[in-house]
Amino acid sequence: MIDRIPSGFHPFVIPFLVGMAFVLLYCFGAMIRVLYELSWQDRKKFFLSLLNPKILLKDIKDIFLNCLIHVPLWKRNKLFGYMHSSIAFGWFMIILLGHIEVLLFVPGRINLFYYPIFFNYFVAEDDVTLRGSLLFFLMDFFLLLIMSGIAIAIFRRIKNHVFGVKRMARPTFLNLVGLYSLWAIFPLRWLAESFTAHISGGSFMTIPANWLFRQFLGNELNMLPTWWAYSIALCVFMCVLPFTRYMHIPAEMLLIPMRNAGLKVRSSRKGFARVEFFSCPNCGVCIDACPMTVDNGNVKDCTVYLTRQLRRNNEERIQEISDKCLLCGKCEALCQVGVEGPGLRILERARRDYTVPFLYPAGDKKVESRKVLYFAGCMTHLTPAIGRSVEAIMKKAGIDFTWLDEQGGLCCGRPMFTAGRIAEAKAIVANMEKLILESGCDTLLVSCPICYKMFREQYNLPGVEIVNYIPFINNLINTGRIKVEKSDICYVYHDPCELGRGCGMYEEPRKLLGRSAGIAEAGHNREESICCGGSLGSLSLDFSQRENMTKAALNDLYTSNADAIATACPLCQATFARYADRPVKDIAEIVNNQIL
Amino acid sequence: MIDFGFTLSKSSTVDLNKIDHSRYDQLVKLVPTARMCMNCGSCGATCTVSEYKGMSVRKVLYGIQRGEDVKAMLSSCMLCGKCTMVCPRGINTRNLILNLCKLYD
Amino acid sequence: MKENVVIIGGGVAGLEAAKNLHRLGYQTFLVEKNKKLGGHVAIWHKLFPDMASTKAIIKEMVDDIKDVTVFLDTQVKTIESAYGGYQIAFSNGVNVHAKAVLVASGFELFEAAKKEEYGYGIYDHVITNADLEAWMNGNKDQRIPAAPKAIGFVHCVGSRDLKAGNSQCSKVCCMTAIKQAIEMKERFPNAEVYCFYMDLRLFGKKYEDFYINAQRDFGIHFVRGRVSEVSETIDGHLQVKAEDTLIGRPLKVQLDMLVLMAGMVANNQIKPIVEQAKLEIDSDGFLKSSDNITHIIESGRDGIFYAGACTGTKTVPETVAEARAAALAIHDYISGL
Amino acid sequence: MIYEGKQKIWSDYQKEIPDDHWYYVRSCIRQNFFPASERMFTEITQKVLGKDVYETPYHTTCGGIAYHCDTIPQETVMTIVARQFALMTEAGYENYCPSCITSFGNYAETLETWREFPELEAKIRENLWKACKREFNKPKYLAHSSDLIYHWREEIRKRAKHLLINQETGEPLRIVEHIGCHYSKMFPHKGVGGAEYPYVLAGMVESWGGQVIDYPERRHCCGYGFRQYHAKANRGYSLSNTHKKFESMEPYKPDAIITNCPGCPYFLDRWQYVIAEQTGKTYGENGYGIPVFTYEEIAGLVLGYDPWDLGLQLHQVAVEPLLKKMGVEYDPKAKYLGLNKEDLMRPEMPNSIKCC
Repeated sequence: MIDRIPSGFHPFVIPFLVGMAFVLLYCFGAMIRVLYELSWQDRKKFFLSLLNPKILLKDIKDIFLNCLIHVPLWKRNKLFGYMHSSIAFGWFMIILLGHIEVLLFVPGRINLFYYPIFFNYFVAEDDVTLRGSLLFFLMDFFLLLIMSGIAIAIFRRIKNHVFGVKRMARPTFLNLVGLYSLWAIFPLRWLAESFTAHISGGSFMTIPANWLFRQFLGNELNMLPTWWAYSIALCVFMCVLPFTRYMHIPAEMLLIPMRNAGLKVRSSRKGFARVEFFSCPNCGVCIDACPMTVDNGNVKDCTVYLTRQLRRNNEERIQEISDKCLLCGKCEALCQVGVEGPGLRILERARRDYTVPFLYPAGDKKVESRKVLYFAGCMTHLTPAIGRSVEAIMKKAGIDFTWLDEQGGLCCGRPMFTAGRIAEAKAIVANMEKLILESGCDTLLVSCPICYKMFREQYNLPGVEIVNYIPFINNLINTGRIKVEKSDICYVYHDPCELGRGCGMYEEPRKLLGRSAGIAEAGHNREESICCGGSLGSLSLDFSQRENMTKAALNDLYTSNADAIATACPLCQATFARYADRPVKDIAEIVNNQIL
Repeated sequence: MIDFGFTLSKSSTVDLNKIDHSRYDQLVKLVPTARMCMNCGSCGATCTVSEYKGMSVRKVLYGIQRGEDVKAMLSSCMLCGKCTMVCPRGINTRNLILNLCKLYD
Repeated sequence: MKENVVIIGGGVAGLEAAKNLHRLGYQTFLVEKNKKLGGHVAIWHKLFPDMASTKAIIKEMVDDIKDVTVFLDTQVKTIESAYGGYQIAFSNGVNVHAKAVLVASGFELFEAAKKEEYGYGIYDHVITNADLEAWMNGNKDQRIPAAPKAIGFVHCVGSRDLKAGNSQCSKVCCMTAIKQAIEMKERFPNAEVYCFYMDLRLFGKKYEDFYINAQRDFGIHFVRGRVSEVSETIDGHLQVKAEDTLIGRPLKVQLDMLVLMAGMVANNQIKPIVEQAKLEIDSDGFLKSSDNITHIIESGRDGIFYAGACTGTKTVPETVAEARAAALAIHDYISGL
Repeated sequence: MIYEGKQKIWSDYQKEIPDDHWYYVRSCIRQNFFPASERMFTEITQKVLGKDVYETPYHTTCGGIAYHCDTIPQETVMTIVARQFALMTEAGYENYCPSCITSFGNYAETLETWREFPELEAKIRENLWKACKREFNKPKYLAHSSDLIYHWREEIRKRAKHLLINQETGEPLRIVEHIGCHYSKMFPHKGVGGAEYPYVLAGMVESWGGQVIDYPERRHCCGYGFRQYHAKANRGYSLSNTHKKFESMEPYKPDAIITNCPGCPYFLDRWQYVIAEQTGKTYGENGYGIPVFTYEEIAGLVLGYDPWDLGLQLHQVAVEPLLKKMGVEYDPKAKYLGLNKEDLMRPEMPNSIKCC
């Protein structure tokens, strides 16, 4: 393998160099901006994490597994995973092998940036070696891999449902330019290498093509134009990259180390959030995940559109998208990149100015408690069976027990928090903390998962154990304080968003329900559970707009053919009961009826 | 000015021609369901805060149409959403409150 | 040919009963004091809840009784019991011996001028529900401004008003007010429309939907409080006062026109018939039925039956249903069942 | 405004007023407020029209003020009323004419109550007998003294020296008529023209050449309201009532107000001064107020009596602008001379409302 062009240069590399320079400069600038936007604590944390070998190793591993191999995608859908990893990993390998080739055969050219990319044009094959053949084989192999991925991608554009992804975000014009240029790069490279193969050599993809083309096209004439085209395609792709979803490629490489460093979103627009919304690959998984998109409604209010509008600073749409969301968290649970749809929206809501201040209305309230203080929460007052069942179970188990809010509700602050009024929510929290700490309890028992999540995440109650009623009751059974009999009614369990995705509690309720009744699973369960549609998370969704969402969630529960529906959230219960064709019960109620 | 020991007292009459409707008009644009209130009072009856501060979405919504000062009620709302749950007309009461909290100067 | 039956009143009750009695084979005589059939419905423009055209309804009903003997511009002069039936003399000189008589004399619209404080007949822009329907039917009315900016509807004018001598609810006015409010809002989209009500009595099929539409789609304002007085301002507007009972404060507003929902009151023009036929008057001034649950159409006198608003305030569908029931009851009576 | 519509209502509310032989009773407070008014009534009826109008010094209060201030029970009021009827019966009259609107309302209410509850009447007769050994016949006719002036309005017109016509422009003067609440609001059929569109004063104004103003708050109380004025703490409420009326009549630019109640002219007159002092606002032309008159004062002016003999110098709001418009000649220097031409001294002038 020898240098064919003495100067080691041809003008067709210029487009590539321009594109490459642009994209590198842009990404470097963007990174500086993001780092500048971080708080100094976060910045320090990030830089220190890069010095920590353990975290650094994890960064590399995660980038390799996520960005190149796309492991989470493989888990979700094999074809989808193959498509992405074939292109990403294949391309990575071609670049890597290109560098190896240069190093091996023309080490003097390694300082030329473009050499590995256009290697086959600049060299001539003087003799066939095993090493060279192997490299050429690998190059052709990975090119084939990529092209198979692109073939799938093209097929997917036409037939979406094959991949289990029904809907994708509508691509913008630049996204289409990026997409078509990306698709063009590899076939063009193959053509260029094929037209050059009689000089540079090649393998199973390029040599036969070279032979074939010689029969009717002639190679010499086409050689340069295809190299030009290849370079231009690269240039186009790289020039549009910052303005398209392909920005997720560099952004994710920053997102992973930042997340590993323990950074959190603190604003919906700056710093870490910026990396997050640029990391969104626009795959559209969130569209199918979103409970609002039933009957193709509200598609443009999914997280993929939030990230898109955040990139564009489209204030009106950002507000609309942020206010509509139910905050069920399913998009985040299913997101390959981990874009925090609900979190970004809450922060976005927090940017609003309220001219009427919040003044905590119940500051004078006092409670004297025995050991266990039970907090039912506002919504439970509209589904009194839950509170009464919890009370009955506690009495039967002989628990020393006091209601915090038997007569009237007191809000935990979660609805205020999700509305983005963080300081106001904190005022509620502070008052409630005082009330609970002064009550003299040592356990705070919570039956509403909305409140439970708030207590877990936002409250500081030293000396008070915060427990959800499900594990608490399970424990009562475990310790023999109550005994339950299994009924012959079969319930399908609906995972409430706040308990499942919100608190990660999936198996405990099933265990408890399974002890007192038959249990079935919905079509979508656990982290894929569909929101009941009643969520307080949404600010702007009207009652009439939620009906279809509730019905869709119910239909998914009906696929289990269960006799009744069980849940562990007063809001889910009240919402489902409105339209359900079978009883909807809270687990506490079911357990209470089955106590021996 | 002579001090007579008494002065003209303020009229309690609601003069619909003199009331500034702009806040209500803005509100119904943002929350169209606000128009559907039939003053049943379910919201006030279920309200978590009503026992402390007499809060009622009905009173807030009606009050702004009659030129009353409803800021104190708005200030006390914890957004818990019980009113939304009980409203028979499906009025998005939380959004109504949130938007009103923004519409005051 | 079978026996003679006389129907007094050519409104929807009389028309519907005449059709059915004629089909049952009776020699039916329909007397109407006016020159036109159709009663109050004929002067109306559209009927809720389907916004049906009264023209079409009355035309169909009149077409259905082509073969019935109709005396227009005619009144009952005398009625007396004779030979197991009634001998009736009409003002047109005709005498009929009828086996059965159906009183379908309907109601009278409350005379809105009696509520002096509303200024009907005194202020330039105060009209009644009937005036508005007539205007919508194409009659010119100077009292209705070309482009009103604020329109008011006063519910319960003469209804639920002991001082006006009517304790009864007229049933249809709440819905009529909402219907007319919507119709006015459709004609004058920039007008503010206010309905002053004591209670909204929207009991019928789809009535509540109308109310929701009026609020949600038309932005019609509902003020809970009875209008206490109306005055005319120097520039010809109407100043309307009421108590806003939902907020417990007096309320006033200037309007460009005011529509009074005059209610239904008992028809006093049938007093002579009532006396001659020895019929009973109920405490509300309407004719007294045998009972008010299962025998509303029976008078308690052999051979005399009632249908429609002569026994109390009724909607059109109720009236039509009673008329059919009355026709069947007469058939049963004559057949000796 | 459709005048024919009002005429129809007026025709519905006419009452029978006998042409002669009236037993006349004075008001408790009118003689202090507008001392010449009742004097002018007897002057016009007895001297000018030659009617038999009888008065007795034994007449006392009818109890109306105490009744409306909730200080005495109704039975007591009725017994007082019964005594007045006894005096009438003793004098040989059966047509009763009170000068006070509240008395008129009180008598009407008492008679209506007795009609409705005859046992109560029997009890009152017993009370009266126990108290002062008197018996009485109920009056055959009850008419307020303004009803009588209304009844004789055309006769006054025939003798008129001045009409309610602006002498400079020839236009009718714009007159606000204000009826005392107790005249017909309780029993519309007892008042001429009913309660909504009373005709008693409007008839006089029309007959004497003026034009009646119908303004939105015409039904509103003058603001007296007994309790509302008598307790100082409530006086702001009384004042606000009057203020509301003036705000409502202001756009019509009234030349004068005519009233038929003891309290109304007083409050409409004096509160104009208080409103002016408190808000700086006056409702008449050129910083003056709107002059307020009793119907007897207007009748006296129409018949050509000297304004100072009519006691018009006792008004707070200057009457001179109206006198000028009507073409009534008067001596400004004589304004503050007493009956014996003694100088009563010019009162202190207010700051905010123009007076003469």
